[in-house]
Amino acid sequence: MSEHPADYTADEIMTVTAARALRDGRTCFVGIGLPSGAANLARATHAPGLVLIYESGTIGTKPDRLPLSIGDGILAETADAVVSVPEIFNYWLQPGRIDVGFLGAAQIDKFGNINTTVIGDYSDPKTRLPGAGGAPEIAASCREVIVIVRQTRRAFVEHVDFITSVGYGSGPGSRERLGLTGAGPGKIITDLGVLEPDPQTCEFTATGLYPGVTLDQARERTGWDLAAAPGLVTLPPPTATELAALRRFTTRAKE
Amino acid sequence: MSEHPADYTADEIMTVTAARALRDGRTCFVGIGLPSGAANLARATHAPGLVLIYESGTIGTKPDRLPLSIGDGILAETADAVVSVPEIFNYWLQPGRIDVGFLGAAQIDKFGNINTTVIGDYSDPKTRLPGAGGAPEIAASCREVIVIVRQTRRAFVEHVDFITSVGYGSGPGSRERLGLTGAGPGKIITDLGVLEPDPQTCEFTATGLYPGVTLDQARERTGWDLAAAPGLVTLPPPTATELAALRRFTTRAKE
Amino acid sequence: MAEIVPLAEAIGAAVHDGDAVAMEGFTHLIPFAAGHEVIRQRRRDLTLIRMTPDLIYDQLIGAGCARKLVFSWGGNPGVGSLHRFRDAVERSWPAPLEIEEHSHAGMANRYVAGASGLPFAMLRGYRGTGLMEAGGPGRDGPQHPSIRAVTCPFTGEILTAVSALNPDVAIVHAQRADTSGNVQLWGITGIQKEAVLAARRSVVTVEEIVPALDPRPDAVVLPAWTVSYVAAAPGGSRPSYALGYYDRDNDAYQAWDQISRDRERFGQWLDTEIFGAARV
Amino acid sequence: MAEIVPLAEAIGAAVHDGDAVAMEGFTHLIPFAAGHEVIRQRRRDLTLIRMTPDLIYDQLIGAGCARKLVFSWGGNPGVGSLHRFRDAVERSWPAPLEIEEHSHAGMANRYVAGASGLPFAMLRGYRGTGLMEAGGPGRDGPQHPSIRAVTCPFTGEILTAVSALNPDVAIVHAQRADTSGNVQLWGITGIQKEAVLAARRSVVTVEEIVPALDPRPDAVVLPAWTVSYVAAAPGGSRPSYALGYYDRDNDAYQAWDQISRDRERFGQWLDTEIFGAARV
Repeated sequence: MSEHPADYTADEIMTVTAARALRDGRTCFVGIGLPSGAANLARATHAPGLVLIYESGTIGTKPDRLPLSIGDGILAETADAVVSVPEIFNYWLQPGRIDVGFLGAAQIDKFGNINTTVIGDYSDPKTRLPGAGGAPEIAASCREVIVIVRQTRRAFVEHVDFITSVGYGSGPGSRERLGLTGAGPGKIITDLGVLEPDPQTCEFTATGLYPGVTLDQARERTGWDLAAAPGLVTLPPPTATELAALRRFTTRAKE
Repeated sequence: MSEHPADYTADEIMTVTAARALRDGRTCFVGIGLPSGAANLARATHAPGLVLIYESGTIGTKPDRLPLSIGDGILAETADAVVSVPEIFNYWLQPGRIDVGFLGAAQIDKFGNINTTVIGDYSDPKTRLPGAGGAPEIAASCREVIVIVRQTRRAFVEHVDFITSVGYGSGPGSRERLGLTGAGPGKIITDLGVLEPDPQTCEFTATGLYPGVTLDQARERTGWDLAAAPGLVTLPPPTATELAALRRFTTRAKE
Repeated sequence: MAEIVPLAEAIGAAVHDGDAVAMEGFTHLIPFAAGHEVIRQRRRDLTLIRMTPDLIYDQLIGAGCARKLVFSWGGNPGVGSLHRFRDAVERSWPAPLEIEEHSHAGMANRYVAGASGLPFAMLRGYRGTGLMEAGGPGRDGPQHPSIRAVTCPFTGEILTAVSALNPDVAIVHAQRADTSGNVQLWGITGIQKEAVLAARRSVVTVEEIVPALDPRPDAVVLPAWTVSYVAAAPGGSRPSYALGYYDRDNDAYQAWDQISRDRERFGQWLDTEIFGAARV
Repeated sequence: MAEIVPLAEAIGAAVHDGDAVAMEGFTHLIPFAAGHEVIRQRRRDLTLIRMTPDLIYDQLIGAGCARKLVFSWGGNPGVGSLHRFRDAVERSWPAPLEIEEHSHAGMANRYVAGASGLPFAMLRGYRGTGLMEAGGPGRDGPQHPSIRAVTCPFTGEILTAVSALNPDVAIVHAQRADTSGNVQLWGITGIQKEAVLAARRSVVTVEEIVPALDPRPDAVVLPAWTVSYVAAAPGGSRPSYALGYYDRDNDAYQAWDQISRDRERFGQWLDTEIFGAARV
């Protein structure tokens, strides 16, 4: 067993936890930032056959350093195939060929609906965020979605100000009624632990917490009445191997 | 002036007449057989900047011998661009980018409607022909269409047994009602001469006859009451230069 | 994830009686070796889907494998008729052949819809043609099963909708695969990518299996995880061609006109060239 | 047929006040030099269309060229906000900015429809999102101008229709053109082909003009007869990148965050870098 170093950052434990959620041989639609770090870490450790797909049209890409944008040259140069932007969405994402989609969020509600569009009123916004990008169709069509977001009361809200990407809509049956083909968000990975949807209600509940994090802390930072799932576990911290691999990537990205 | 050699075949004068109808710098959607010969002859003589496009996805192809199929390797190897079959139809043909489309016919009526599907009843055909291929959309979307077909009573009929590709439908206004964006067939080039649509009635009339061909001979071989256009001309025979260029192509094709 | 297996095993596993089978390759890279293996394994009641049936489907139809043909141009390119296809349509020999007929643009878009996970595609096409009805002009036939009108919700324009094609199995030929099963084809790449992505299962025959694929101009790559079976079949598209490997055998296309005109002569061809030939 | 002209002449001829302008390039090959020339020529009331506005539209918006923005993701990739864009949307500075907002899939398909001569495209998308309405949830806004429902005439399924994009002018950057004006770009080729084919006019800036284009893997070729103007602009996509020529200048993307935060500092940047710079 590897030892568990005590000093890791919140980003690092989030990235490692997300990487562990990716099984070998799966196909993964990756966004930039933490998702890209997690997917590349998984490929460098337990999932060498993980297929990384970026919305820039690069399929099966194998970068040896973390790209800083979703369209870096390294992604094209190491890809199995490079296709046009319409093709990546129409032939690859839309038919449900992709196992896992990774998303971030500015706001997320208890049903996993995501806002990356505006804080406040759409026509007179307090804060204008970047908007949708590829997220709505990733959320609709990937077989499963994993969301990575820091857990704060500002982000974890009862109702999002704008639904950019649909999670479970207004609860059980929503996705079916909307004709969304993917199963929806399976995990929200935060800097406190992991939330998963209750199989009955589709409400996100705490299923795992990092070492030293309490359920009360998690509740404190959640805008809805956060329940603990039966069998709530303490999640294992990053191993030395995982941290070393992750840090190799991030160091190279800065070179 | 080149001399006009007396011995040329019907195919040769048809091909040369069709080639002359192609202006330099135009884009031309080419089918196999006589159309391909005509387009390549035009490029080898008066229209070096003619852009040849084949439905196999080869754009701006410059074969030095006549291809025997629309998908010969020489077409891909000498093309400016090779695209997929959906792309050639959707991005290139459908929006009306192509100036001239060349079509053949098993039957053609006085409004230039073409049958290449069946002789006899569709569900119990006397003769099953190859069918539509790219023709219906070439007929609909090219800015102008040129038809090349030998003139016989069997081919030039009052009503075609099946409309595979629309000419002027049932007469003036039909194309507009059907939403067909191209202007329709501008010429039918036969082994007797050239027919063009009457600007008022859309009925094809004789506008040119080859040397030695009479209007009565043309009427004899036409299933509708063929009118002579005002100013019916005798068309010039192939020049020695044209014949030499054409024969260079056909010889190379057989090598 | 692609399994690399012998051709007979790939066809045995992927193609079943009654399946809808698309063998594609637009003039170039026609999967003849795979088609012959389907005949050899005596598959029956197939719905054969292909833009240009060509000699390959003339052979499958004549051999009695087909119940239905979905197509857009059924001739021997540059030569003339497909006689086995005509014999089936005109005289129901060796069995009646149901046909579902389109234009190239329509068939191409049906595959695009299939590959895109959409139930239909839309195009400017068919309007005013006899293809809009199943039975042609002057006949009260049923509506064409896979052509409808659709209205633009913005402009009110009427366009043509064609239903998606999602074959049970797509069979294509490519120049190369690597040892992981990633497939690469180049030159005229036609509709093969769409056919494979639209199908539930797929078989790709290749000229050769190489350690790694080097990038090439005008290449289409099908990642191994989109393909069911890869089988080496050198020369597998003859008498069609494989750019960079061998040319189209135009004489064989000419010769087919005589072989296929006559039922008996075709039968001899089947016995000698297909059933007499060793399994790949 | 493409005319090869200096950049200032190409922009002068192709881009007019009030035009709908699409500058495309998905992270790669962003046409910055051309965008700066549009600012320099002080074009006004433009409808700017672009999937990822990026720094290039932050600059055009801040410089007061835009009346409206049609887009799908408006951030500084890997860095954060586009501050000039936010200042326009949140505080109407330097002028109010109308926005028409989509997802990437929707924008990509709108270009595909435009390039295909169709009035709309269809996709599985937007359903259940606030994007379906112009004004977001809880607000009785008008219907989104370019999103509607469409029903499959075969299955009855409800899908999403988006209207075609046909910009007045498309502007893209490519690695090369030949002396006839044929354009070649490779690497991540994004949506550039569709943008050029959908537009009424086009300007392509290139790293270099070469005697002939050699075929390359993953290349898109735009034949000369599909392009209006070609202009040499070496380094014309900096701080974005041109594969095979130079890398993305990530520091410049970081630095933009500071430059663009402050109206005055942005004004200095405009004076020095755009209006102070010699015309190309």
